[in-house]
Amino acid sequence: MNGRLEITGLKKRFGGLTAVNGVSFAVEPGEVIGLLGPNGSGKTTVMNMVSGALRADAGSIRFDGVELTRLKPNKIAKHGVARTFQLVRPLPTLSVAENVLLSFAFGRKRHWGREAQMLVEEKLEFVGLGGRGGEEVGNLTYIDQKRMELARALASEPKLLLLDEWLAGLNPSELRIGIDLVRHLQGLGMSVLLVEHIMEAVRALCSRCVVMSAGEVIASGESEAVLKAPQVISAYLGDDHA
Amino acid sequence: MNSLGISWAGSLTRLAGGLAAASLTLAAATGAASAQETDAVTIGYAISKSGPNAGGADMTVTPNYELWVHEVNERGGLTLPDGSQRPIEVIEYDDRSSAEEVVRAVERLATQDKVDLILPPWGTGFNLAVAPLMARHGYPHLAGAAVTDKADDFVERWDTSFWFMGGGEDYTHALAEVLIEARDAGTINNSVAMVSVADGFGIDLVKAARPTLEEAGFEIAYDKAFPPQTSDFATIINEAAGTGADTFIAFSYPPHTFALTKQAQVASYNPAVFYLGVGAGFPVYTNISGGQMEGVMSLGGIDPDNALNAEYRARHEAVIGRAPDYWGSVLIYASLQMLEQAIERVGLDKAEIAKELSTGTFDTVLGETKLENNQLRNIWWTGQWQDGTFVAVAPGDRDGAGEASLPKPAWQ
Amino acid sequence: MKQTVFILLGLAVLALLAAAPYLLSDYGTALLLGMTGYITLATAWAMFSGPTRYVSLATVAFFGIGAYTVAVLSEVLPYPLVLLVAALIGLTVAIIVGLSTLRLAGVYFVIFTFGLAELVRQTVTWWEVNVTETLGRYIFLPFEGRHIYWQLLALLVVTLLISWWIGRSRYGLALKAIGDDETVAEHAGINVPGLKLALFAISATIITLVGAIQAPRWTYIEPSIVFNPTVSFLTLIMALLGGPSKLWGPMVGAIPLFLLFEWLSANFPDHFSILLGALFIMIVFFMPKGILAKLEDLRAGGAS
Amino acid sequence: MIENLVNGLVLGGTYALVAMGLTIQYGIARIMNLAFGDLIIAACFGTFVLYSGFALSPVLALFLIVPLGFAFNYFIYQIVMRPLVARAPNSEALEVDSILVTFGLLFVIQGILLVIFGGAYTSYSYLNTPVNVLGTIVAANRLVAFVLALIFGAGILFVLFRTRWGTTLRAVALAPESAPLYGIDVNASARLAFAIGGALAASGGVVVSMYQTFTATAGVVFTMKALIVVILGGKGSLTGALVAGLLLGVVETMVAAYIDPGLTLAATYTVFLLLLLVRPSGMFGKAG
Repeated sequence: MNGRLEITGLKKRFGGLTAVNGVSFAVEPGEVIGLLGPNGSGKTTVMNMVSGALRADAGSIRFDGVELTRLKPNKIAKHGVARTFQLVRPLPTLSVAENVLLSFAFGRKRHWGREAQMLVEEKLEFVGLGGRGGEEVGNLTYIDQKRMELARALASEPKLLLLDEWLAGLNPSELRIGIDLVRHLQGLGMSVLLVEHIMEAVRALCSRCVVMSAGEVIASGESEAVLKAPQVISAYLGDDHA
Repeated sequence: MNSLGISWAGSLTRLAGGLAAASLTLAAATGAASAQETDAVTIGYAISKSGPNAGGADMTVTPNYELWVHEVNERGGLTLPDGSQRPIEVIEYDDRSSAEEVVRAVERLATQDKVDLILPPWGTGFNLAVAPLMARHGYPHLAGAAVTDKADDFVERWDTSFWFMGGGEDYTHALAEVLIEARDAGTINNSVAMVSVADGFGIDLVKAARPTLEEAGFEIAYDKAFPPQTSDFATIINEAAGTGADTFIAFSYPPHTFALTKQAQVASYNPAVFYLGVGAGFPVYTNISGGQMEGVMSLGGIDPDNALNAEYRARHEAVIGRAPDYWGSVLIYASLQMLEQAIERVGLDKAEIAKELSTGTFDTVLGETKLENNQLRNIWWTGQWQDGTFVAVAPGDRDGAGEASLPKPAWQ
Repeated sequence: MKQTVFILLGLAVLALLAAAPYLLSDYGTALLLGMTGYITLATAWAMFSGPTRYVSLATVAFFGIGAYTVAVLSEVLPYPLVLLVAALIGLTVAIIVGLSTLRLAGVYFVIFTFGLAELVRQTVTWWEVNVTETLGRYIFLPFEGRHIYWQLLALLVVTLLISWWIGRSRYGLALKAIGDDETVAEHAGINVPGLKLALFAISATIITLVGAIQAPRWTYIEPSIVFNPTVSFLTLIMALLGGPSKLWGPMVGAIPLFLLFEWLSANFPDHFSILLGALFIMIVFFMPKGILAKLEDLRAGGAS
Repeated sequence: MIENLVNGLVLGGTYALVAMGLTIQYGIARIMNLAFGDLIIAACFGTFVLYSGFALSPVLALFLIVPLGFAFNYFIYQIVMRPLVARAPNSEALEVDSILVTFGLLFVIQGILLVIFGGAYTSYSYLNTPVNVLGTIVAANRLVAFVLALIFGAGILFVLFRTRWGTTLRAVALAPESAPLYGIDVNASARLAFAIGGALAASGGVVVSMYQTFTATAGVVFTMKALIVVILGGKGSLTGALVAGLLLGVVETMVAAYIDPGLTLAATYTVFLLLLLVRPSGMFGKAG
């Protein structure tokens, strides 16, 4: 039961559109799993439901033996699920360090004061922003903002991390750094659910993948096998290529 | 991590800077105020020049202050007991229709400007707000534009306060007198429709009117209050007309008084008695009613044969550029004349002035005037438009009273 | 060590301010009283509106509730109990209002709070006119200006302490985050609605108390006097002028504006409105982020 | 019942007329104009001067004062608002800035009126003649307001939805950020919209002065009523302002007739607050 995410029969409708239609899968403790699919297939909606930003119409999300389905995002964070956002969302009036400190202060274990400041520095160090806590977030480069956001997510000391296209928009050398960071997390025993378009990263990081199309899971299993499955290729490239 | 906590040093420096600037400003203000001529009598007042009270103050109070000061200074100033004359110098503040401002302005006049005399603000509430201060600093308080039934209590509490406009009961008793006479003459039926503005003035009057009318045997068929912001009276006039009452009473403020008149004309609502609140006695009412004010009744009124009053009205028009109203203006002006005469008799000692006002007899535009328990009782309570003049009709037994002419003629 | 010096300095300033009524004329005390009242209002307002950026015009609703409670109860209950009841009523109304409105944002919240103030005023008026039949109420409490000033000063100190404590606690950080991006704040583990509600309630309770404490000064209370919307507007302007996101910001805005108003209404009683308006436009043009931010900009500019 | 309905609609005509100007200024030009009511009052005084001083009928005064209102607002936008729009990083910042700066403008206009006209109640009588509408007697001057509201409402709706020019304005209202990509001069469009809104305020002032007593300080009452109608109708929705204005008139009349005239304003605010809670985007606003 330790840190297992289990999603069963998840559904979400927006008006007349069914965005997610009966999705089920699980993330085992310590596993990095990729959630793939073409644009509009419902990946981010699933992420939003797991993190509590959206409320599911039906189905259940259990994490660590706790039912998350009806909980608010702040409660979910306290149960050990943290996330980054598809487009970086730094808090502009807070310094880099304060952005990260926020999650320590309200995360799973609630750190504050001198101890928290040391933890913040540690996390900044970890993502490669050591010594830059006093800077304004607005002045950071894109990759550094992404790093900061990762540090902020990590600072709530999650057991499960949701990365929503965290690697998108990076150049090849930055991408390598990013992949190494995530791999490092896995080494620390953290589970990661990764929404990603960059196949290179998926192959490098994920042991298993879940592929969605039009709100439904069309394939799941070992990454290599899944990525070669005809229904996956057709979902990505259209039926002509199947 | 300095950005996290509040930087104490920086903040306190800034605070200290702010305080220093504040005290400098205070000092500057003090310096300016003390530089005044020594031979002038300083008279201060705070009045609503902006905000919702400005309309009332500008009609009834401020013009009379200006007129009186103008006249006194034209005569060479206030005459003192030794026959010497000293001009009046005015310090005026805008209270911005705020109770806190009016209180502070009066404190400023009393303790900072140290004026010789303070004239009161406009309105019942504001007069009560400044009453304790005026009393504490010993200034005679000639509450002009304040209608209250509790004047006796106030005089007991603040014995240097004087009340010039009577109370709700005075006005409603006088009105009931007129109504009873009309009913006995068979002019009106027993039914009354009554509306009032939901604010201190309206409530005071309507509260006094209910028992008075019931005692007089009238049945109140319609009795509603409306918010001061109301601008549309179509429904109210409809409902009142539907009751079949011959008497319509509105304890209203000028905007409502004007709108009620226009709506009654449009709806051809023409009750035998059409009694309105503040504003019906304003000179502008002639235009608003399209010249059809004949028979409309309201508070106040004048004796058209009183030469003193006619002369006052002419002077007001000459100096201020417009005529005074037919109710409060003359009372305010009379209170100032009393003040002037009291000074001529006892000098500028505030306690002496108060005593003189309380006990003396004065010649004013109202004729020979004497206060009863610090209150002016020599007031016309009810008036009616007759031939282009707002004639006083109650109390009917007083010299100069006109005869109420009922029923009111139809709107054309 | 440094902190002790500043605490001592702060206490000395406080002592001086407390002694001020003995050193100043009545008018000086009155100025301090009015100023302290507005500083407290602006600080309490900024406590909620500064970090969350919810522009509230409900200030006068709570201010009026406080004043009215005193008017109704001053002859019935002992004074400290009256204040307590006033605070409780303010708190209750704030919680009810907060629960229902804090999900509105931007201009909707602005208009809502203004509407709320008017609704409270209309309801009180209607109640007094039709149920109790006494619109004007008298308060004869034996307080002079200085007594009211001392109470306001004490309330101001408490307000500043609360504001300071929030600012350096984790909740201060959380509030800044909410002002930036509520979604991020929520995902960082912050109970956003709860925190906003708590803050709104604290701020409203303080505002209620300012109204309650100041009420005895006017002797006579009626809705048009205590629910005067100018109070809401002035509070907002003062806080914005100084800079609502800083502890001392509202104070730095309230003091000069208050003195300026006083100076204008005394020296230019006929042109007050024009000058006030013109000044206001200038402030928006030249100090959009408030005096404190302007000072900091200037200092930063000078240093570089 | 019909009588109250007619009275309510006629009363609501004024609200609608006044609110349409504000909703255009707010919806298209993005300026939350707190000085709106004071523009109305200025137009009231203008009409009063023309009528009592030059014996010019208020209906003719429309042809003088409405263009003046347009020109005045055109310049106000150019001088005061444009720099704010230019410097605002986002629409919220502009909202706050415009609230503050028009709050200042409110006092300037009010102060000028106070200096010229004093604080006294001003009123005159014009077209206060009964007209029979479906058996209900209403005042001709109020009927004029109602008819004008419908004419202006229909006219502007026609312009907005049937002309190229209107399409441009709507594009600016919907997406001020991307409108320039289509070659639209956002600044010119906003200035135009602001001026049209001001012209509507002026027309409202002319009409209102025919039957309502006004003082130099009464502007805020109009601003608040207009704001409520605008929010009720949905930000920037002209149809919304029209319908909400009429509806508000009917609600007030019904409450006055069947419940208590003392509760008309409380009822207004209750309806307003409830709608805000249930549907914050207003009756005709886009959700979200």
